[in-house]
Amino acid sequence: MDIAALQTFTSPVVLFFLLGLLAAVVRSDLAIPEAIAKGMSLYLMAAIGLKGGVAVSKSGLDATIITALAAGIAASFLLPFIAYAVLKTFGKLDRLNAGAVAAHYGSVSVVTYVTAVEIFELSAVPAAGFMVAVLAAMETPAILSGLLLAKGGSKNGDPEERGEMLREVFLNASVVLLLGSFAIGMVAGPSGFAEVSPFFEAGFKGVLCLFLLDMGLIAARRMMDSRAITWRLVVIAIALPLFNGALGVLAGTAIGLDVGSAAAFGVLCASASYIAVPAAMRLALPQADPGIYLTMSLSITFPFNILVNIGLLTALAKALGGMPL
Amino acid sequence: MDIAALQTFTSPVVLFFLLGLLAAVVRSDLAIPEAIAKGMSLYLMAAIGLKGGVAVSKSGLDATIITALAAGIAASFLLPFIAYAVLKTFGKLDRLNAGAVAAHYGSVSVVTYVTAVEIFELSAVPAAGFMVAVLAAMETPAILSGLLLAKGGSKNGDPEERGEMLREVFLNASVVLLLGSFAIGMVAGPSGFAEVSPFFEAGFKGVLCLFLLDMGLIAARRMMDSRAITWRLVVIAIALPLFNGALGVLAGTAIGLDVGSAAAFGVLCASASYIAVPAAMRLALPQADPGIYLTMSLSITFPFNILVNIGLLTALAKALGGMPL
Amino acid sequence: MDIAALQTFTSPVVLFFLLGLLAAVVRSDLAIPEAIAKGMSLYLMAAIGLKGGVAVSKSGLDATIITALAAGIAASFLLPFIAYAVLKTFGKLDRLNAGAVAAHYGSVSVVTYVTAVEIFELSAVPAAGFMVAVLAAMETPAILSGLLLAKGGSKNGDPEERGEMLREVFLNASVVLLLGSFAIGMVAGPSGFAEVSPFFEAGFKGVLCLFLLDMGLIAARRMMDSRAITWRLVVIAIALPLFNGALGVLAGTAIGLDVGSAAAFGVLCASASYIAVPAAMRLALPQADPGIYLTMSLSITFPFNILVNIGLLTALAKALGGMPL
Amino acid sequence: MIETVVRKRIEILADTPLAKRVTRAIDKVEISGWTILPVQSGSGRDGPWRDERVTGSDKSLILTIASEEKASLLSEELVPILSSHGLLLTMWDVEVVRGERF
Amino acid sequence: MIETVVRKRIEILADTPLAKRVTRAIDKVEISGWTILPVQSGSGRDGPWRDERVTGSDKSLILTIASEEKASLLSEELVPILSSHGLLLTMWDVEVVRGERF
Amino acid sequence: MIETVVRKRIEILADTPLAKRVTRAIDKVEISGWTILPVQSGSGRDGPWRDERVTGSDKSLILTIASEEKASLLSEELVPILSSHGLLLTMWDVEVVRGERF
Ligand SMILES: Nc1ncnc2c1ncn2[C@@H]1O[C@H](COP(=O)(O)O)[C@@H](O)[C@H]1O
Ligand SMILES: Nc1ncnc2c1ncn2[C@@H]1O[C@H](COP(=O)(O)O)[C@@H](O)[C@H]1O
Ligand SMILES: Nc1ncnc2c1ncn2[C@@H]1O[C@H](COP(=O)(O)O)[C@@H](O)[C@H]1O
Ligand code: NA
Ligand code: NA
Ligand code: NA
Repeated sequence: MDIAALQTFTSPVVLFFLLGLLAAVVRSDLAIPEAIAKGMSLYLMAAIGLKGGVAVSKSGLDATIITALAAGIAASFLLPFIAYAVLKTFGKLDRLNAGAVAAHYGSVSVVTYVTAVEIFELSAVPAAGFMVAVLAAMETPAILSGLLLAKGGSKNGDPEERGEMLREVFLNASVVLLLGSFAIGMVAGPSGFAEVSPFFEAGFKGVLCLFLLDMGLIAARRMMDSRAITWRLVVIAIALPLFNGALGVLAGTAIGLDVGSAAAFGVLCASASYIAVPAAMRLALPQADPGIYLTMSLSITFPFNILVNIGLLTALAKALGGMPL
Repeated sequence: MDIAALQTFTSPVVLFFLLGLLAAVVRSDLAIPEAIAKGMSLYLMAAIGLKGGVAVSKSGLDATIITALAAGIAASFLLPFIAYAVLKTFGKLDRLNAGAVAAHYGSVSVVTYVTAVEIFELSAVPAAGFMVAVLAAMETPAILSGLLLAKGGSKNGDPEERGEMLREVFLNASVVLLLGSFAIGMVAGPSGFAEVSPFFEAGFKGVLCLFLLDMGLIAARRMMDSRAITWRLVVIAIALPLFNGALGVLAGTAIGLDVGSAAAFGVLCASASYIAVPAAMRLALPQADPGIYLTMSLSITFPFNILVNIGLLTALAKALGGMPL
Repeated sequence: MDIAALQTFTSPVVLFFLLGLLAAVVRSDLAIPEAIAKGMSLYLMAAIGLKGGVAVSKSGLDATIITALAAGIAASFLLPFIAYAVLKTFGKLDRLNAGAVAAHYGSVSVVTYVTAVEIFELSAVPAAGFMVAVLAAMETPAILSGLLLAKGGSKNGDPEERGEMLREVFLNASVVLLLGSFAIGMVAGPSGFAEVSPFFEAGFKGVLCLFLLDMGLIAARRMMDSRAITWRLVVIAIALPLFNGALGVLAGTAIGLDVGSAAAFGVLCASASYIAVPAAMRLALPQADPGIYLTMSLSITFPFNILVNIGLLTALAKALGGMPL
Repeated sequence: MIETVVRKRIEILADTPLAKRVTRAIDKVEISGWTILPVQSGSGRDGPWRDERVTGSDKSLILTIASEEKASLLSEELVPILSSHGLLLTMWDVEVVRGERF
Repeated sequence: MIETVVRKRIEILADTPLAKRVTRAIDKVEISGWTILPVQSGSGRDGPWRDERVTGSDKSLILTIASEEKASLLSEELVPILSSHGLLLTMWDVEVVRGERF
Repeated sequence: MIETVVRKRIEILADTPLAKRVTRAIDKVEISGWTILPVQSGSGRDGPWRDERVTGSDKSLILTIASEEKASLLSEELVPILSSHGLLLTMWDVEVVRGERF
């Protein structure tokens, strides 16, 4: 791994995540109030939305963004099918749980993306501003594929409730906040953003530190409480982000994204949702076991992406882009 | 409307408020934890108190501030009588509800004031620092008028409880925090403030963005849940801030305030309380319907002031002050 | 007292603490949500940990830090014995309560330390970065002495629970967060810290203001609710920080600490825990009365240290160090 | 002695995303109201949970006071989701002051 | 088998600004204590409410354990504000361990 | 009419640092689960408390549903800490839907 990847492990952002993992493992009672954690996650989403929007207001919109959005939506729809196949065969899950887990791997993790963006900047390959819109676009299509896979053709449940569930999924908090603040960034532009940049820009990395501290605590505690995880599922929770991530970097490079954005697209494909999708699964597939899908996405894939995979995908994107590692 | 007023709609502060309204209207589940919202409102009050106090420590106290305070207290006492008359006749409310609503319109909304101050600065007509003290002074007198109007001469309720209620009203959290941090700002002065300005000054607009996002969500949700609002009440909730606001700008100009301060005085008269007064009404007039007074002040008058009326009152103050619009 | 000590009372940090005390005394309903207060205390610990670690990464480790750590651990172990003797004789407490209170005075208060550090900087005698590690090291040994004193030789309670209690005490949230972020600061160094300094450094004093506002409210409210406090206990709660603090400054100077660090060591000895120790006492000495130990440490010693004793100890350290006051 | 009436108190523990479905059922059988309390953590067949607000899936306790008759209407209304969605419903008799509203 | 005594458990839902008035009544009739739980949202005759902490008017649930006798003293003490201030009071018998204190 | 079974509902008010000891006892007597609710403030023999989360010593309400038999096992399991640690335990009969699990 290159210098930049090594730098990862001296970045306070990643170190606080490790501190969280460690504190949970030694069973310290360190905990961040949930209201604070929720507040930080809203702040992070508003901030990256704004910054993405401001970047696009500077660079303007072009065909690439349309291609990237289409690629993102397609990936979110299709990746669950790969995941489902692996989960049913090698993972030995039943249809219900395989479908629920698959939905998580098609969707994305906002904090993984945010952390990756910080690391890309250390590596001097920043991602394009519009990738925030791609992030928002990839959150929900996977939920539909997952439900399709889990329920097969069966159409039980009354249509009114299904309609409402879909509305809730598509207007869930993070999609609305990401797209909303992206739009605000575009309208406000650099001059409007200047007023609020001490809050949304200067404070960003510090908040990310404390948020990742909390995520480390939660991820490790859930892992230690978990009862339903087999070694097969652990393997899948590491193999999927490697495979999906590489696929994403390849696709991103193929559709003409710059190195940073291709790496970002890889990270989006590699990451697994642990907010929007679990909440949707509670409603739509209540018999699926959160002990499986949350533990895989939150306690295995998330740390693996933060600590290892972001670095690998950056290197791959650089290699494909003909940059020195 | 002038350029500055147009700029309003490209300011992230106002755009986040619109996002909140919109998210609630499409029934997204976006929500800011209450502890965070409460924390942000305390922060905003401490910050404007401090800044006002520092400004006064620089400019010194003179007769104007006494006049302004007296005018503010008088306005807070008297405006409910106008409101009451309109609410009982045109609004068709009974005495109890008319009195409760009237109290809200005599008192003030801190966030409306804060937002106005930001917009005044965009328009290059900053308000004087001592207006924060006027804001604090206007919070509570209206509660007394409202109770007087609602209860007529009747003196039911034991005196001990009445005494306690008055103490609670006059020492309510926002009055204490505003005046307290105003005093701290005066004692600490510019040099003391310098230590804390990265927190209280640089972060201010960003926090205001997130707070207005929340207010937008709450205002629109309450409107959609509301059952007790008639078109007559909607008309009043828009006409009162227009009328009171214009009266305030005139009075402010008449007593010799500068353009920004006269506009600020207009905004204070125009704004309606949705924190201190509702809490007092729960205690003192429990039979009055929060579905009426909160919906009018929070869901109609508040957005109207933020989106339209602040701009109008700025323009009026400029015209009266002989400034180009 | 010197200019710097006077400056204390024009510092917003101290003024907000006074505002909190005052607001509680006049029975205002001002209150900061607990989640926010908890979040701020985590922020303050992470920030001082980081800053201490960065300072050490610059200055390097030497023998002084080992001496200081050893002195801190010894002080935390031994100070409860002095306190216990006074509490049992002059204070007329029974063994159980005397032991519980004694533990508090051996341990430390993070916020007292943080406030002292701000005041030292105003007085141009900054404390060394490694004092944060001393702070963390002093938190828990006193708990063991306190239990020993309270329970005498008796070994009731099953060993499994005792073991677990000890683990909880030694891995309590503040120790883990202080040492963890200290280590992160050492690893990240000045360049890593630069990324997050707008959040952890620029915002620090402002957060401390709001946190001390809350502490003022809590300290005064607890005092007013208190039923179990005698004048003898009030005297002890003021005499102990004076005596322990002076002892600490002397010891610090004797072991070769610079003026600021010796003053800081004095403050650590003078301060009394009101977070880690009370929580441990609830588990280990549930029959001891929180109305005694919390009121003494939080409502008397804490304000006395903030408002008076930090200034005195700074002056003492300067005098011993041959500096002009 | 103040007069009281006997009513059923029903408490339902549900995943927060499901709370809306429960309160809609309460409104549908025309019970006069409901109140939601926050829940911090818990443990059941799937092991312990906590801090779930961050993953959007914590639990809430929905409490409602109703006449015996409406209480059974409500439990019947909830039958389809009671076991599929892991709701925990308990119910007992309480005396209510000002009970004429319920 | 551990010994228990039977006491009344009383739960009162009130606007938070009113909670102090309720606990003062509890103290006045010399019940040994009380405990307040936070409440998140609800719905009654005036329609749904939530997020009311921002407008200073959320609700709290005050719970107290008392002997039958003190329980009726308390409800009588609360009569003047029960309907005027929209309090919801429910009460039922519970077994209490260490009940001699109540 | 939907079928219900009668179970004990047990609620224990304890200092939050003690909650783990209580839930361990619940697990030990093999009750199927428990749920913890936050508590805001209170008052007892030691006077009022509030805002105690900052001093790491607030209280929690632990609620568990169990058969009569397991309920008495639990209270016996808790005897050693009930009075020493000031736990408040109340218990009453409730009807539970889907009660076969408890
Ligand atoms: N039947 C009920 N069950 C539970 N809570 C209720 C019920 N009716 C009213 N409430 C609660 O009491 C509050 C006031 O009700 P109301 O007096 O009908 O406006 C509501 O907002 C609910 O939180
Ligand atoms: N009679 C009661 N009803 C409800 N809660 C109580 C009662 N007595 C005590 N408590 C609660 O139990 C805690 C400890 O009480 P005590 O053991 O009397 O200090 C108090 O702070 C209250 O929160
Ligand atoms: N016996 C019980 N008593 C109280 N709460 C329970 C009990 N069993 C389960 N729960 C709660 O219900 C949730 C779901 O339980 P389960 O359906 O068994 O996974 C748990 O996480 C607990 O919060
Ligand atoms: Na993905
Ligand atoms: Na007004
Ligand atoms: Na000490």
